[in-house]
Amino acid sequence: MEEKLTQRSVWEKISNKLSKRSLWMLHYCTGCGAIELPPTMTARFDMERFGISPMVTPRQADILLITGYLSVKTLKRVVLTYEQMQAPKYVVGFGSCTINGGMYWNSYSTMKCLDQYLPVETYIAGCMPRPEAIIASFNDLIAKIDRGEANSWKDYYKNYDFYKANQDRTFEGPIETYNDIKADAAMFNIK
Amino acid sequence: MEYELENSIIDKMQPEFPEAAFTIKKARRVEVKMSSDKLYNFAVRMQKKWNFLHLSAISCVDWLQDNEFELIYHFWNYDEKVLVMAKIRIPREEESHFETISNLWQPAKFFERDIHEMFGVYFDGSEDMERFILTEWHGPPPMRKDFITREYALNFFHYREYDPEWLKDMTAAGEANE
Amino acid sequence: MNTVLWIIFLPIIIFIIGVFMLGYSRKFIARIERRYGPPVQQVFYDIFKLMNKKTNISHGWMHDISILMLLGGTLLTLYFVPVPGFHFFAQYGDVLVIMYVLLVPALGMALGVGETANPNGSIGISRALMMLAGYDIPFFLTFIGMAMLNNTTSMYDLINIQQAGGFLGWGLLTNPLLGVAALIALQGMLGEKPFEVMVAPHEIATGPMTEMGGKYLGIMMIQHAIAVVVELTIYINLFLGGALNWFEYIIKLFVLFTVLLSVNAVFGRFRTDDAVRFMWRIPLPMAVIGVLFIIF
Amino acid sequence: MSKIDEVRDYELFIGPNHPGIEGNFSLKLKLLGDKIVGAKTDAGYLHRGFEKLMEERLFIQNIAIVCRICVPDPDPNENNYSRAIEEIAGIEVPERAKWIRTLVLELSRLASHLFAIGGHAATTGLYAFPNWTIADRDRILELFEELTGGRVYHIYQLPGGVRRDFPDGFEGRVLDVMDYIESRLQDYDDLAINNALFIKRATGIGVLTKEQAVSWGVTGPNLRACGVAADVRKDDPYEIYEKLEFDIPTMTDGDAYARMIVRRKEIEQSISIVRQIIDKIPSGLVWNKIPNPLKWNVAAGDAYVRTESSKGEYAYYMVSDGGRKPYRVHVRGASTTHAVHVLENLLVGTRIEDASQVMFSLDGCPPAVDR
Repeated sequence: MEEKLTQRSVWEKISNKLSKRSLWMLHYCTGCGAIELPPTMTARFDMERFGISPMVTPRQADILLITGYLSVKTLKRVVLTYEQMQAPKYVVGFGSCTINGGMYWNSYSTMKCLDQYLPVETYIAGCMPRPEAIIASFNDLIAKIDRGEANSWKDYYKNYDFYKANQDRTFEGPIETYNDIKADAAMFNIK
Repeated sequence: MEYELENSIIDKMQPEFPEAAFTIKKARRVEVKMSSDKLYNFAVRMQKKWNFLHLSAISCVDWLQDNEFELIYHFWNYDEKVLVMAKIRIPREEESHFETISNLWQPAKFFERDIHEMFGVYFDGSEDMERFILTEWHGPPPMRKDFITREYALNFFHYREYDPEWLKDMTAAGEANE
Repeated sequence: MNTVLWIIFLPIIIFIIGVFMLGYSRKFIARIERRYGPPVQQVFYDIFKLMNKKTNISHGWMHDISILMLLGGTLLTLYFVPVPGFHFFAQYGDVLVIMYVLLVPALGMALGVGETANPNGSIGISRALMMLAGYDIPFFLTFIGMAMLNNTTSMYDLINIQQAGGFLGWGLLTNPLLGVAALIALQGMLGEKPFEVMVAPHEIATGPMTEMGGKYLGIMMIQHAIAVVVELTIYINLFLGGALNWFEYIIKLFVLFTVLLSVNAVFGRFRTDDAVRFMWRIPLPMAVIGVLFIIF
Repeated sequence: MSKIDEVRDYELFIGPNHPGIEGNFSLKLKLLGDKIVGAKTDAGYLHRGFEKLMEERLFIQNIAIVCRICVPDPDPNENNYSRAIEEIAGIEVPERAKWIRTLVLELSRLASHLFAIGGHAATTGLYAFPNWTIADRDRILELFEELTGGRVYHIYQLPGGVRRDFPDGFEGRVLDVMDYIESRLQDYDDLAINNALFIKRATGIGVLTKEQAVSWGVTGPNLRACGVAADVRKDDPYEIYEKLEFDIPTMTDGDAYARMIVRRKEIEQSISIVRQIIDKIPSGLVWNKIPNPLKWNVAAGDAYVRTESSKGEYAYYMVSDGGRKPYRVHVRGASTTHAVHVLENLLVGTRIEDASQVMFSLDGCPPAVDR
């Protein structure tokens, strides 16, 4: 931890300070947790106070909020979506079902551990987490960005083989994604 | 008289299907068991003659020990306000076949497609028997009784190890109860 | 020397004003929606975040150039519009020049979005160009009307003429038909609801911006911030008597923007064809009649 | 198709990641210019295999998962499931429990309708309206939280009654919330329902005729917007709906605007029902004891139970073979018709601007389709 802090340059510190104030969340209801997002976004809880607002396309978004269980069919779309997002990008796992299957632990159709497929930045436990929990976890994420520790997105570039192997195993065959992750990592000099 | 309405419905239908077994389950619920080859005729009469305009659902039950699938058609009449459940049995095979009623009722399309995916019963004559929900599924039809979802899930998916001390007694108690 | 400083610093000043105006708009709309709303400087954070993205997916050189064309076109317009204390270019170019440079950003965007090959983007662009046909004709007619009324095509002269007449000399009061027509057209030009069809998140997922992310979207937001101020300034200069000092200028900007925002907040959006039909049915005849009044 | 049409003809995917899509769902549209000439729905993104999971769990355990089937309106699921068990096992429900169940069902309908009309207005770009309705819906969720302990999923209606009685002073708070929502209805009318632009956008969109609606198997508010006064609450009464006075609002136009109006009027009816319940509710037990649920063998038999949810007819077909777990539960989701082939049929001929409006005005519920 200490090592990381000293490695940050002054510019990086400033940029983390400012970037944390603007987080755009991809407007993708992947599971039943999506029902608690409208209250979080609208008048009652209003998460735009923290600079978090819903965004409609993956290109513009910073946060991929996985609102609950992912069926294998959705997981494929989520992986494609994640790869279209532009780094730095953060995956937030929402609800118990993203952590270890939750109440769908014996379902044949939903994946159990989100972090086998995508690098997860934060988890929100509960079924289903309340809007206050969503806001609290976003505040944790903001604090993490401020400290310069929210770097899990780099994992996807570094350990791409691991993630790719897990994805292929679940989809029972290699999937064609439109991004060449390794070439991207080399091009943008991500280490 | 109790079940006046239901009895009048049965009186209407019984003459045309003498071998079908009608029973009144409770108010507004009439059950009829018939052989599978009569069903299409019955469905045509239901819609055209007896004015059962709403097909509420088609359910399928897998009777593994009898080696049969049971199909249950739930018809609802908007005017007389009665639900008739027509039950038939078809043999259980690798890919069972049955005739479609989707040319009579549009909603049947969805239910038949669903039964095809979940049980592997093919409905001949339907326009569209493509996969709908399980397009990325590679296993057997999952709702068949011989498919055990727990085994499949435990083998196929990755689980996070979580085995704290305090949970052990509860897990043991639960397993003893199984 | 003074002019050179203005040329360098004007875009920066206008950009800062634009950022705060967009922040103000988000706050204002949030309050109507019974929300607290983001801080006023939120748009600045957004732009900084976007410019600071680590990966920026490009869709080819046309995509890159078009984004610069978008920003360049808007900056070009900015220099031709007189603001308090600076009208260097405004004396060379006039209303007619502004009419043409205003089209450059839209065309730039069309080129770039075409390159991304996203169907939502191309639908958005075709909608944007259709809207352009809707609002540009009434807006240009009001330009011409004001120029004919005052016998000058220079925007700087227009300001002076209006200021000489005092409050009653404002274009909006001397020629209310043209003023209102231009106000409606301005709503369309800014892409505020009900004329928001080209963005329409629920229909085409923000249209032209669908494939834009990182620095590309950042530049688009900078352009938007500047364009909002420029377009409002044109209206102020034509119909609200321009401004002689920055205090008056900013007050007028915010008041005018609030009027437009209040309409934005409580309406949905027109369909594309309805929007264009509305533009041709209400502001266009108003502008034509206004011009006819001036001619005869 | 002429040469120029071939050029303009293309495919557009709406969803699953798109703001104009309801839940996790997808539409494949075939477009000719702006016009939709073919539509195909693609569901299954939310498939969890509920029907299979239910076969592997005890009767009582399933209460916790049935409510997940329809997320915006979960209570009809619990009600259906509990009533199916009661019918098979022959369990009596105390009178007070029936009244409380009806109250919960109506509050859930209110919450779901507030969500639906907000979502519908948002598709036309009127974002202030969902902000208001969803915030007002939160007051109902707070009532739920007080009564059941859960905001969204309540797990409240068990076989034999409900889990617990009203907390102290709950009736008064329910009435307060009803008064509040009734006072807000005027604002809703001013902002959205009588908004000239919204009327312009919504009239004539996604028109269903009466005959089409019946033959396509449409149920619920969508059917009533076409002029058919069919409602499971009246036709096949359950709980205590026979003892309550309420109207079934109908419209004859069958377009998106008519569906909006029907929902708006049903909100009024639900408020009146809730007030009647609070007024007349009898006292007494709320739960008849059932055998130890861990060792409870429900008698063999089957039952088909129906509920009127806010989306339409909800039905469960349950088969028990005399074991501790249900042998088969078939869920007829309310949206199986109008979110799939009715939507496909209605989209053809409309313009791409209105695709998501048609979808939201039908108020389909993808999790109920996928299960």
